[in-house]
This record gives sequence, C-alpha cells and structure tokens, in this order.
Amino acid sequence: MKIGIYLCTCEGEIEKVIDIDSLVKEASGWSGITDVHKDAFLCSEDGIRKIRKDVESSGLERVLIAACSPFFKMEEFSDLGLNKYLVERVNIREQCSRAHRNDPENATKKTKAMLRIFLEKAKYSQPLQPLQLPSLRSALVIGGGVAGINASIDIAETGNEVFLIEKNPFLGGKVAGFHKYFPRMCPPSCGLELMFSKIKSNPNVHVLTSSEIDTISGSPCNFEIFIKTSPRHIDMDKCVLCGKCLEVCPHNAIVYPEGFSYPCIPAINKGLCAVDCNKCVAVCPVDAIDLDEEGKATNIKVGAIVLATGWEPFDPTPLAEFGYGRLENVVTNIEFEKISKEKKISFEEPKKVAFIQCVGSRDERHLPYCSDVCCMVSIKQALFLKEVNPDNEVYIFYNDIRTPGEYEELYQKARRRGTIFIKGIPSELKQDEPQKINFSVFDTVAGKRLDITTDMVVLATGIKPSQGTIDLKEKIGIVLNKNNFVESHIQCYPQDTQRNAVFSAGCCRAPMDVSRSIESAGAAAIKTLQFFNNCTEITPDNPAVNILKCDVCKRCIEECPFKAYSFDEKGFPKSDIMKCRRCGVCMGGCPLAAISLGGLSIEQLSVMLDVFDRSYLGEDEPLILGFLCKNDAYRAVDDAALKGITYPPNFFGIMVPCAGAVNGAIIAKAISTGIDGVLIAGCPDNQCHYIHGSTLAKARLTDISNKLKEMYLEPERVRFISIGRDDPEKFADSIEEYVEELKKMGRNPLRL
Amino acid sequence: MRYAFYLGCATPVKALKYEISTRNLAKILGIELVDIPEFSCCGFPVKSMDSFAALLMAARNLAIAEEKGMDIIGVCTGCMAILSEAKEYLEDEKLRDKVNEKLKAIGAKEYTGRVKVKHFARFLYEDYRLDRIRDKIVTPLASLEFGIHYGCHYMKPTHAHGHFDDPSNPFTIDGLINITGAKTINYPNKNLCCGLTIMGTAEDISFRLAAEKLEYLSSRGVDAMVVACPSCCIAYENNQKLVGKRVGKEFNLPVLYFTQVIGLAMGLSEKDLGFEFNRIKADKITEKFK
Amino acid sequence: MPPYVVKDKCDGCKGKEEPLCEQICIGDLMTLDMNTGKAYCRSLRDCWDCMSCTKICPKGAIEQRIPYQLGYHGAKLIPMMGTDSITWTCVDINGKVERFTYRTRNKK
Amino acid sequence: MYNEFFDREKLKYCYQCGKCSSGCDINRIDVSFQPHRLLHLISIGAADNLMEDAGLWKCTTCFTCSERCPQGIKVTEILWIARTIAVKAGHIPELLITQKDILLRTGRLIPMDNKKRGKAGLTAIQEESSVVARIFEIVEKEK
Repeated sequence: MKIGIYLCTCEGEIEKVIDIDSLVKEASGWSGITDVHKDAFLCSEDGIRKIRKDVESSGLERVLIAACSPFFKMEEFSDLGLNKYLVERVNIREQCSRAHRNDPENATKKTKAMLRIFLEKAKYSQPLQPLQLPSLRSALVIGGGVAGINASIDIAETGNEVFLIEKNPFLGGKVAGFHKYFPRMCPPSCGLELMFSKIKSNPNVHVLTSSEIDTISGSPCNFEIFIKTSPRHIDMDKCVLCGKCLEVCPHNAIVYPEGFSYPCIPAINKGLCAVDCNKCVAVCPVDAIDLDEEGKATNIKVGAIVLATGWEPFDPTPLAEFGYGRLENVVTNIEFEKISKEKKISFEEPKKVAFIQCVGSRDERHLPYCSDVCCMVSIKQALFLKEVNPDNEVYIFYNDIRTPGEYEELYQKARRRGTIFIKGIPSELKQDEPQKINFSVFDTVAGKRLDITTDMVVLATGIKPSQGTIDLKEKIGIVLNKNNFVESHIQCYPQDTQRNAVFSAGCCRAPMDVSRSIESAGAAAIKTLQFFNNCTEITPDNPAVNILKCDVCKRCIEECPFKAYSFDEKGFPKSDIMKCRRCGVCMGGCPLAAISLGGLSIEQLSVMLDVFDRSYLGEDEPLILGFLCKNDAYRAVDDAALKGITYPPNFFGIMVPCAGAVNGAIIAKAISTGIDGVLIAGCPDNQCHYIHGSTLAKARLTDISNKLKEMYLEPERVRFISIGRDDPEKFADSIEEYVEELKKMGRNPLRL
Repeated sequence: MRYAFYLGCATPVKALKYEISTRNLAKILGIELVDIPEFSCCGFPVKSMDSFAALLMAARNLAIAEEKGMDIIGVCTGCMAILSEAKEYLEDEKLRDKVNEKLKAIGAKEYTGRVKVKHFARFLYEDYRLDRIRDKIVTPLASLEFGIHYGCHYMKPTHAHGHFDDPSNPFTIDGLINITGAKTINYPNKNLCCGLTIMGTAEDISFRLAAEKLEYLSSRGVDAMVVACPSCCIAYENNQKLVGKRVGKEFNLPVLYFTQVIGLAMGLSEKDLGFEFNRIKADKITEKFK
Repeated sequence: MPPYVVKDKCDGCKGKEEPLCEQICIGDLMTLDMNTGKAYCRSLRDCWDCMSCTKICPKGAIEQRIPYQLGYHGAKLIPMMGTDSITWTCVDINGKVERFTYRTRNKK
Repeated sequence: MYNEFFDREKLKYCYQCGKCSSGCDINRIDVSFQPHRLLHLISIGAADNLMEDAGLWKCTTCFTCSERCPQGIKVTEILWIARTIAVKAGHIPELLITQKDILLRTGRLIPMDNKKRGKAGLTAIQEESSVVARIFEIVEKEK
C-alpha cells in the first residue's frame, strides 16, 4: 500500500514546539510509507497542488495530513484527487503543538505516537461513494388549518406536488370559526378565501378532506402513505347548495359549509342519521345524495411530510372553582368568539364583562406552559366590547400580561379605551342571583380585596396539542415533548422534527398565533424544498452491520435515537440511509461489536489500539485515551488550544460522532492492553445532539466500571465527563485531575 | 366488615351524640367498628409545634391499625386529613425508613403503607354504597331541608384524600342525605370554613366566619345544619349563642350530625341517636318522625 | 456452579424475545422471564460452566463462580471481552488475584 | 427536621398571581392576612418579622389556597412550617402552651371525661399518657 504523510509546520508555528524533521526521518522508516513530506503551508494552493501531484504520479492510496484540527480547512483538503474517506487528518496543531507548548519534548513524542496510530487507521479505511437517491418531489401536508394550507400553497407554488389531508369535511381549521384575527382585526374569511382560491387554481395541490392517515411506510425521499377517506354522501359535482337537505334533516346530521368554506359542499355525518330516514335523499333536487356511499382508501407516494396537526382548546371543567358548565354566563374565549361573531348576545346594552387569564395555562396540573395567545385574545375581545359600546365595562384579571413585540400597541390601546387591568386571579366564581356572576379577588398591586359582580365571565383558556398529533406519534415515529408538542431543536432547527424529512408547521410544535403559524408554515415549506434539493447526493457513511457477527439481539433497533433500523430481507438489522443521522449510537451499543460507521469502524479503532505505544512518555507516566464527541468535547479541546490552555500530554484524544458511539469492547481492549484510563467526553446533560447518546454512554461506562471492580481493578479507570463546547477550562482541569488520580492509582497492572 | 374505629380527641368528650349515633348506625348497617385503646391523638395540634413529631404520632396510629390488620374508619375530618396526609408523606421510602426507626424506639410496630384511612361518610358513600343504604330506609324524611357543612378537612387536601370529592362543589354527603328523602340546598358559602381551629388565636375572625354561615342558613330557613366533624359542630352549635352575641343576633339553628339524620330515616330512636345531647333542640324534626 | 444473573444489571437485551445469553448457551439453559423481563437459568444442574453467557452479556450481569473441582468455593473467574482479546481475572480462595490477557480468534 | 417537609424548591415556583389570597376567607375578613405575601417574603428571605407576626396564627388551615394554586404549591403546608419556625424562635401563642401541656399529660388534646361517658352509656376510654411525651422526647433528642 502506498501511503503519503504530509506534515505541516503551519508557517513555523508547529515547528516551534515539535521537532518535525526528526519525525520526518523516523516516519520514512515505517513500513508502507512511500513519501514523508514537510511543508510550511500545506493548505495553500501550492501545498494542495503538491499533494494532488503526488497522488497522481506516485499513485498514493492513502494520505495522512498532519496539521490543524479537521474542523479547519475542510474544503481545501476534501478534494486531493483521492476518495475523501481515504484522507486521514491528524490534529497535531491543536492537540500537540498548541496544547503542550511548554513541553516540546513530550509534544514531539505524542505527535509520533499519534502519527503511528492514525497511519494504522488509514490503512484500514475504505473508499466510499456518495449515493444518488433523488427524492420524490411531492409532499404530504397533514392538517388543513391555516398552517397546513399555507405550507401546501408554498410548496405547490414552487412547482412541487402536494397532498393536503384534513380529517374534517372542510379546510380552515379552528380559525375559520373565529370572529376576527389580531393584530389587524380582519375576519378570517378574508384571508382564507384568498388561500382557498390559490388552492383551487393550483393543479399541484390535491385536497383530501374527511381523510386520515392509515399507515406510513417507506423512508425519507420515498414514503408510501395509505389514506382512509370517510364518505361525504354528497356528490361534489352535482350539489347546487340549495340548502334543502339542511332544512329537512331531523337529526342535525348535515354539516353545512359556511359561505367561504372549501370545499363548499355539505357533508352528511351518518353517525347521527336514523335508519331509513332518507328525508334528505327525497328532497334533493339534483339527486346528489348517496347515503350508501362507502369510504375510500388512497395510496400516495411522497418525498417528505409536513405536520400541521394544530391544537385543541383546553377544557376548563376540571378547574371546578370557575364553575364552567355549572354557572350561567361563564364562557371560554373560544365560545366568546362565536358569541361575538354570531351576535348571540348583544353588547349594545352596556354590560360588565370580566376576563380571567391563565385558566389552565401556566398551571402545573393542566398546561404547564404559557399558551402564548390568550393575553392577545382577551385584549382583542376587550377591544371588540369597547367598540360595540364604549360603556361596556371590561375587566381583565391577569398574572402577567404578555404582549411581545408590537403587540404592545394593542395592549396600550385596550388600556386607553378604558379596559381595567387587575393583577390578581379570582379564586372562586359564584352566582348569587341569576345571570350575574360575583366573585372576590385580591388585587396584589393595590394590596386590596375587590368584590365584583359581572354579567359575564370569559375564561381565557389556552392551547393544548391536538389528539391528531398524539395519534400520529406512533405512525410516523416522531418524538413529542413532555407536553405532547412536537419535539425539535428549538433554537437552530425549529421546523425539523427528530425524524428526517418530517417537518412541523403551526401549533403542533408550540402554541402560536395566526401570524406565527403562517410564518412557521413558510419555514416548513422551505425546509421541504431544501430536502428535495439536497438529497440528490447522500453521504454513504451510515453504519453497516457485519452479518457474520450479528446475533440479531435487536439492541440497535431499540437504542437508535431516530428509529432508523429495520430488518433486511435476510432478517438482519439494517439502518435506513435516509433516516440515519450517523451518530453511531448503534455502533457503541452492539454487544458483539458488529456495527461500524462508514468513516470509523470497530476494526480501525481496534488496530489503532494495537499499534499504540503505551510508553511514549515513559514507563511510569499514566496514559489516558479519550473519546471526544464531535459536537462538543472535540470542539472544546480545539478551543483550549486556541485560548492557550495547556494540559498534560498524557491525554490522547480520538474524535467520535457521539459519546454513545464508543463500544464497550473497545474500552475493554484498551484497559486490558494496558491503557491506564479511558475517558469519554460527551455533551452536557440534555444537550446531546442525538437525543440520548450521552445518557447511553454513561450507562455503558457504569457497566464497565462495575466489571473493573469485580476484577479488583480501580473502577475509576473509566470515566465520563460532560464538556460544553465553550468550556475548555473544565476540560483541561478534568484532565489534570485525572492524571493526578491515575498517578495515585499507579500503573495499570495489565500493562505489559 | 371490621374496621378500626378512630374516635380522635374531641368526639368521645365533646360529641357524644356523634359517637352514639355512629355506633348505632354502624350496628344496623352491619359494620363492625372495633375500638382500639392504643390510639392516641392524630398529631394535628402538634403540627404547629413540630412537623416531624406530628408525623410520628400519625404514623404510630397507622402502624397500630396495620398491626391489627384493619383499615381505619374515623368520624373527625381533621384526624382523617392528618392521617391521610401522613400516609402520603410516608409513600417516600426514605422518610418511611426514618419514621420506622423512631417508631421502633418508642416501642411501636413498623408501618409499611398498607392501611387505608376513610371518614365514615366517605366510607358509606364509596364502599357501603348508596343503594344498600336506601334499602334500609324506613321513614323517608321527605319534608325536611338541610344545609350541609362538609368541613374543610373532609376532602382537602384532595391529593391526600385521593380526590374523592370536589372541594369546589362537594357532593358525597349531599348524596347520603338525599338518599333519606330529605332535600339539601346548594348555598353560596357552602365551602366556608367553620373557623374553630383559630378560636384560641384569633377569636374574632373565628366567630365571624361561623356567624356568616349561621346567618345565611337561618335566613334560608333550613330545618337544620348537617355536619360531619365534631370541631365544626362545636363552632356552630356549642358556640352558637356566643357567636350570636358577637354579631348582635339570636340564632336558633339546630346542628345535626349526618349519622343522626340517616339514623332517623332508618327508624332509630331519639335516644339511640343521642338527640338528648343536642344543645339546640331539634324537637321540630324529631316530633315529625316519631 | 451455575450462572447467577444480577437482576439490577440485566436489561433482558431490550429486544424482549431472545436475549444474547439464550442464543449463545449451548445447553439452551438461559431464557427470559417474561414477567420480569430478566434472564435466568432454567436448569441450574445442567450447566457446564462454559461461561459463554458471562462473556457475551453486554451488561456484565452474569456472574459465575469456579466449580469446586477447579478452585474451591469462593474462587471466581471473570472474563472481559475486547474486540479481539479476552482478559481473565482469577480470584482464588485466598483472594489472590491473577489476570491473563489472550488474543482471541475473533476478527477485529 | 422541618426541611423534609419544607418544599423550598417549590416555593420558588410562586409567580404571585394572588389566587391564594383571592380565595382566602380569612383575607376577606382581615385583609392583613395575605398568603401570597407570606410566600413572597419567605422566598426572598425577608420573613424575620413574619415569625413574630400574629397573622401566622390566623390561618384556619382550610387548604383552599393549596387546592387552587396553579403552581401546585402546598401553601397551607408552608404556613404550618412557618409556624414551627416561629415556635422554635419562641413566639408561641398561649393556647399552644396549654395544648402541649395537656397532650404531654394525657396523650390527647381534650382530657377524657369517663364519668360523662358512663352516664351516656358509653364505655370508658383510658388515656394513653406516655406516648406523646415519648415522641417529643425522641424529637428533642434528635436536635
């Protein structure tokens, strides 16, 4: 095998500490080395050109770049005329010359040991070819509320096919029933009508109402979805919307559309029908009703899925002290929308109305979160009351009024129009005389108790995740958070769920108002388009199962954070290249060490340990082998070098994608071949990029530590630490501490 | 049906009619209430002095019932709340171990958490069940109307009591009284506290609390107030004259225990129900059903 | 001396069907208790002390004492499996500890 | 000892909505008694005066505040603990001294009157005098 080693002096910086020339001399003598080259500026155009020329002329099969951290100059070293998986980066700048700047002798020794093991690793690397796996350019949008409709329009108008499914007979969701939207106070019909006309005119959108997901199979880029559609019992083409069926139906079974609904055709809820009633069939002038119509099953294929399963209003009945359902004129804010829209109660005669905020929200026993919209909703409704008649007396009882950003303007407006805001929540509502509600409240600002009698109390109930979201949890395999909203990396990738090619829009992710729902729908649509474009080329480094070793214990299937594993045709586990996120948690957990990641196999780690010079610092110096998680710990170690923090050269770090990727057999081999301490450094608690990688790593280390105890070895020889990427000090301190401890423990008795 | 009968401190001295009527009612319902002489104070008064001592006292009583192999039925809502709360605290194993260690030191048995604690009214509603009581009614009390005072500790704290009744809109004792044919009213200050616990420290507030309910029920003209706790009865009956004097009114509202009302409907005699000990005579009621 | 499963450590191999010890046992003695989800040896006297289950257990949950013919009561033999190595720890009846590391024929 | 009961962590959850005071009947009669204020003062560590405050002894422990607290804070329980702290600091109401005395003497809050019971046809009950005394002894020793 022809191997070239390129040592960079980083314009003399590395050479200031490390004796590069002696290393060049030494390495030239190693077997299989074709060329060892020293360069002052390897990442320069000249440097790259030199490597490319060598690869071409001498036919190098592996290239070792001993220079800076692999997180620098990724672009420059990615195309050397050699498959990029055959190029090995050895981080001698951050981990040797900078980290041990005060100890040149040992830094050189460590560099040599490092070169030796990464050389061995390179010998066992495999070339990998990127896969071409174009996605179907079609998406499924689940939920026909304002978020789902907007996501569909955005995806369709960029030329992709969209299937929009909705479990109710009409699109529009909850907002269709509202009186007005804030902050501009326009009626929902206005916005929805425009959206419906866009849907109608766009051939890319396929709307399936009265439909629900039956099953989902396949994987990202190519999902296969079975949809169940319940019968509408009314022929969409024939119906002329005369309304006669509605008039004759004795059972309230006709679901009649509002003026702007889509599709604007009634539906019959056969569950409410009486057998052999048939009154509607008889009266229909165009013969559009077919009560025997059966449900349909549809089968579609899509590349990506957008969840827009929305929300449900919180039911305040469990808060019995507010007497909802027991006292007259105690209504929820949703009911108040209806009252104001349909003018069921006239507010032209001045009335006294009290709003109670945070009913159910910010309540440990019900909705522990802030429902985001209720403050604005109550302010909107207060403004409505003041608009109908300025003499309406409006009270808002609140914990904290939350009107972020420009919504503050409406809050100010409500105050100026004479809404009375009182900080204090009433504890019990009573009805001393009919139609009146009286209660007493402690005004915590005034330090006084107020006794109040009103004509109506509106409970500002909050937003709770819809049952639809929960039902889909198993079908799609999405992860929900403790409140049953869709879990996501809320800061950086809010629209991504924890499954590839499944995105979320609107209230299924968190409580939000109409404008933010539409925003998030746009973001989800963009993510979908990005996915369509990006997945034409897929990195092939997903884990592979060695079926000669695999015993089908199914641990990988259980532990995979992304549920990427299923059985192949031979009955062995296989990771789905599209669902997998390359964390290696399966590789770390396999009891038979049968799983290897594309760029870092068990075999490579094993041979690295074979050639590792255990006494590179001398016989009595303890040796720590560290596995550093890519997202946090490795960055922190790089950061230490940058900030000039030093640590003992006894530590030796290898990058792994996640702390959970380190297999127990590797640790066992390390300990049993004389390494004094094994350290796994992962993300701080609950910040693991792969959900439970560091938790699993901790549990596995505990098992090994127990085993060491049984073997009468010190259980502290293996250890887990959490390092944030911005916490290099903690890293350096723990290494120093660990070296001291190991010195006290003495040499690993298994070292030969 | 054998149960450890937890009388508490107030009932056997201050509420003899409650004890007599409960024992006789239990007899005709076929419930055996076993007296346990070892029971001590539940710990309620100690809770203001030392929480751990209070917990130990409650745990000791629970351990005694457990040793005898019987669940506890009590008549004082305060005692039941304290024992139920202690049960909830002692679900924590660490605390339980610690308490058991101390129990051992005073020569009591270990508490493991098996024993159940129920107020007699809750027991009748939940376990004995209304239909079985209905079968035993001989003289329906159709013409009577009562205002029920539950007593705060009867169902609160709800987590300790297992959420068996709704504190904002209680219904269990109403159910028991309605089964006798008598009417019960829903009134605005139904959930008001009797105030007895602060009689010694804030007498004025205590009396004003009691007065509010007495005033309302008197004005509504109910036949009597029905209670389920000796303390509440002391606040409303024993103190009725004092309370009246404080607010410048004269009350004459009979206060009955729920056991007396149910017993009356089951044909028990006035003597068996301890009516002689009623300070505000309920002759109007008893005469009707002689 | 038959294998002893440490209940706290055993996780039933998560798959809930056939744990690794059941697959590896040549005598078909190890199996899963469906009620507890933990492995156990269903016929203690048939065990040959081959220690396959001890070696393969990913949680280190199976303990084995050396049969009396070899080391008398109290003596212990603990294996630790690396990728291509095994380390045996022997503890004899006097508490003397010896360790041996061997290469195995496992592919790396 | 009270630390085991005193859910200090939970206390920090209070966001001063005032629902406890709104529903408190004592507050209705005597506005100086404000549970939400008590929680606030304890949580910011300014409760020194409170321990001397007679307001502490106005609560009937009716649990309404605990039931309705949206943050699930056991307000009554906290008040009870505050009382024990006040007692330790020596602010003991007359009544409590008497009650403790009777408890230590008889094991009951109200001394038994077996003569009265006999007249009513009820069996006599013996006082378990030593139990409470022993419990207090053990708890004192612990300190």
